[in-house]
Amino acid sequence: MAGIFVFSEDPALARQLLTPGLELKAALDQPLVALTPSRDEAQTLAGLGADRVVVLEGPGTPEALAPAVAALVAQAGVVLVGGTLRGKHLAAHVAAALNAGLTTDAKTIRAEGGRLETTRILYGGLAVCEESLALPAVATIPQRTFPPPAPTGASAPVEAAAVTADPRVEVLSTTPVAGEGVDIGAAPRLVAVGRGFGAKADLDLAVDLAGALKAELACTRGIAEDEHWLPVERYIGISGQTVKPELYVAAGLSGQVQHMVGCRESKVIVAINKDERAPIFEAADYGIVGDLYTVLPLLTAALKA
Amino acid sequence: MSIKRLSPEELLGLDRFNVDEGHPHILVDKARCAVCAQRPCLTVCPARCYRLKDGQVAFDCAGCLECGTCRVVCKDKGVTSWAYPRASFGITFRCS
Amino acid sequence: MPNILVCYKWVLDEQDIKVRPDDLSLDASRAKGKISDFDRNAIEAASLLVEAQGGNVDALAFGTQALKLSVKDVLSRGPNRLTWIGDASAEGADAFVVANVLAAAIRKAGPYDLILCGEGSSDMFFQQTPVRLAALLGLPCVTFVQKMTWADGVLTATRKLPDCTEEVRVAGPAVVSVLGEMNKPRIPSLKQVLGAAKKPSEELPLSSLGLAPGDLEPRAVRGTPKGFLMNRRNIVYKESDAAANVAQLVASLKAEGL
Amino acid sequence: MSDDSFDVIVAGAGPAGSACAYALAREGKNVLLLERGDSAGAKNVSGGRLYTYALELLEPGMYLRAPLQRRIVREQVMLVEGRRATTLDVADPAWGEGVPQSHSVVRASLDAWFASEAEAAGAVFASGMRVDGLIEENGRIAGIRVGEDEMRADVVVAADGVNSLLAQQAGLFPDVEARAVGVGVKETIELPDSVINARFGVTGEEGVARVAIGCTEGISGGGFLYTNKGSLSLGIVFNPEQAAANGRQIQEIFQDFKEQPSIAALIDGGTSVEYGAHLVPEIGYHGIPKRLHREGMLVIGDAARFGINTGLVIRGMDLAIVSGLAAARAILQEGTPTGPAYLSQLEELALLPTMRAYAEFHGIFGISRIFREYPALANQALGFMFNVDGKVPPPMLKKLLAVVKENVTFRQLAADAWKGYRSV
Repeated sequence: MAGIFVFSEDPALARQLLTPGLELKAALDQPLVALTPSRDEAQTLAGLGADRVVVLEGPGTPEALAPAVAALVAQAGVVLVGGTLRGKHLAAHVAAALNAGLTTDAKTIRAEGGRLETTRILYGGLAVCEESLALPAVATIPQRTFPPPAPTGASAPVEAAAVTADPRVEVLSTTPVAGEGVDIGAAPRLVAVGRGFGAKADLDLAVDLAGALKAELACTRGIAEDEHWLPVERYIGISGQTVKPELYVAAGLSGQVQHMVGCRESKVIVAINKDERAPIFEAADYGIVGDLYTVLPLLTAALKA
Repeated sequence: MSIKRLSPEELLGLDRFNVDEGHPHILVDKARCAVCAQRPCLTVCPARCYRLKDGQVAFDCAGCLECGTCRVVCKDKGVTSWAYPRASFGITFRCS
Repeated sequence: MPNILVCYKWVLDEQDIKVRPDDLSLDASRAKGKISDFDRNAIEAASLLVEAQGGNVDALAFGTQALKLSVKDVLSRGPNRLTWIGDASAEGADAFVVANVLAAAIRKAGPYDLILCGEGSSDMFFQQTPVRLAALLGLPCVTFVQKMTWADGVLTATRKLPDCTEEVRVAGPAVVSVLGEMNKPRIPSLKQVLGAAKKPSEELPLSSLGLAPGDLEPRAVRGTPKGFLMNRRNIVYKESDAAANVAQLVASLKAEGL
Repeated sequence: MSDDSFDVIVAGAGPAGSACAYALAREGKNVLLLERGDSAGAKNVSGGRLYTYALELLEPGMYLRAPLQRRIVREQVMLVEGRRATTLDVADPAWGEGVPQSHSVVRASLDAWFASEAEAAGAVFASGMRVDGLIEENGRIAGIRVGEDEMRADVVVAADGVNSLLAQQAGLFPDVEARAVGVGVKETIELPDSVINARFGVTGEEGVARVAIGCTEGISGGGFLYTNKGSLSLGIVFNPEQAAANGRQIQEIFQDFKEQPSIAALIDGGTSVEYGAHLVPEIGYHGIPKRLHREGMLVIGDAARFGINTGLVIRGMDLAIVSGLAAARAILQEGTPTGPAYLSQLEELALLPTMRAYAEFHGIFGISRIFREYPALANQALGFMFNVDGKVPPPMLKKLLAVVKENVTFRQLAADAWKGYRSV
């Protein structure tokens, strides 16, 4: 059966996918089907405009989910997948199975002339380009690219489909990511830290500032993945989180495009860096050239005053 | 549109650097700089890697153009060690 | 001892690409090529593995004729042999095409116990090729790997998922995509560079792979890239008096209603 | 060839090193050419003119393959006094005919090409390799160290540039002296070729070289401007000691130069794309170290301080190439001690004789008034002669004498004339 299929294991993202899904449904006149691994989430999706919801019952590993989804969407017009790591693996497998094109991290998406027209970033965020895909087509969509749709008041039918594990890939152990479950994406204000901080203990300066601003702490890839000073859920960038807060204070980070791509849609960006040449100043609304060890305490004090 | 006067920061901003963080290729002994009367480095370093900060000579090897001027003018030998950056680090000129 | 293939892409260094301010077109005239960043992690992972426990690493790449420039670089990073397919059509290729080409070349040159790729290329960042490759070859695929070991024909890898990491075990042959955090790629030493000159590399014509025209037709057709427009106020306070700077910033933020 | 030895190791793939490696490799020598930049030229800055004869000497017709910019057919000398400038423009189409006398060059492309020529001739080229030290054995230089790796050779050729850390390490000569070098700063400014041609009065691939005096706040040194394909190279060279004593940052003086009206008009609308700096050997023959070789080692190019600056003609890259060729020829002379053979090749190839011919020229730059008072004098005197204000002009000779007196005393003038005369 033809259809617009959406999938994400991330509940918030799954809801957001229904917004472009509904637009495509209208444009292509195909039913909108939501696939979800969560029975609880299925009810929500059923009330947000999906014509049908299928609960994927079984293991949640990418290699198990991917063939199950591929089988369900065999006749699809468009498949939209939430752009998490699991989603990206799954989407690539589905695209391979459908012999279809796949846009990675689509920022816009629309159907036109029987094709799927998308835009995405290139060169680590330096550039954007359009991609035009014949149908069937697949796209992954990053978090917070679209708002979730309003509830319709109706409730679509919910079915179930079985997922079976891929016997070739044996999961030996699972370690939850050490995090505090904080949703950086929802925070209206963020203080982001980078390599300008010489030691983990120095992050207290940023914590204090975040306190004064009622902001959450965020960081660059290096701080999370190389130094492990902050959990990865706080890391902003091309392979991390994408955020759009009202205020983004970047302290001691140079502003490489791979980081900025995750925060450049913030309403106001403030940069604090001792290197006047740092690209962050070009990406910022306001900046202070100065040593963060001097500037942050002063700023914190001034905000508290 | 006339051509702009550029600050040292803007000039260096045109260039491509790969800074070898944590491995400065030039070592400066601040104690010796403190007793240096002339401090020629402040004037002749084309990259302004040497700056006066709270009355002291502060050196930052990021932005170094690897010319060697500081090495030849440093009278009191505050530049205690001068080498080129390790391979693959430092400036890369593309159109000079 | 594993027989490993590592796939890489030769890309323009994005740091050399300038955006022309008037029409936002890209100026890559001064851009040099490089082995894509995460592919360097994949090459390093393969090389470390065989340096520790024996085995062989081959390298494979699909790109334009510019790939020729990568030969010495890739071979000095560890691989013993290189096969490359240089064809102008690589310019507009999408991941569908790239995977078809690589899979056909692997069928020819293989079999391999382990096929390593970077998580995505620094230019296009499709993040699809390893999974598509595995699908075409009928192999299991472990993506976004942070750590891995190999023993007795079995790969044990730690992979990253959004909410957890998983340790998984897969019997080879398998396809693996590695994350940048996996290792720090080497700066090749003089002897490694000199050794590279003696290693064999072979150019494989695209036509020799027996691919149908449809296999080489991109499913995702890319338009002309445009620079991302940064439109910010760029007000920078840089007086020597840090307190004055802070005061001005606070005033500005207040004026913004923040 | 064993895995860790070569006939010759050349440290530095600038014009000197690549010429040397090229000349050796084509004669079948096993040559290793090492470059610390990621590519040859990545670390190099020069004003940007190469005299073609040197490439012709290496191999007739070779220049036709080189990525040269424009063939220079106009030579200009600009005397600057504040906003005023007097420019002498010497145009001779013959300079561009046959084998053109000189071309403007961009080092990133020239040096990369040159190294690839050496490689094509059979040399092993490795970039991204900083030579960290020398291997010394039984009183001779036996090889080099790069990181952990050692590599041996019969001869090590130090072509590592003006700072030549290798020659110093070999004990050949001490640190370069501040008085012996100039520090050059340069911006590359992009402009369309059509604009360059119109502004400089050239067509096609013809180009202009300009030197400027009076733009250095009295510091010994001068400006330069070269036309390339699609860009200009604009810069100033300063005597570092005098610049330090002057007290104003040299980039500031350089930026003033960009705003000098006669320069600003030429670069207007251009886009600055790169900023570089480099030291240049400045004092010619007297700056050449006494020892340019020891057993197992030769020093060539900037490392040997080969450079000529007559004020009008600035030469370095050509001498570098010639010295590279001289070293190669010496190494190829089996049975003769290489060091002395190198020196006699430098004589035979006219490098040392030419440098001797200009040996005293540097004395001109000892005349400090050249950098401020005389350019001022020229501008004021000519300015007076072009001045029309409707009033009765003062007697010309009297006024001109007054202009002279305003800038220099007659005693200074006589002394400078004598000094200048003796220098040339």
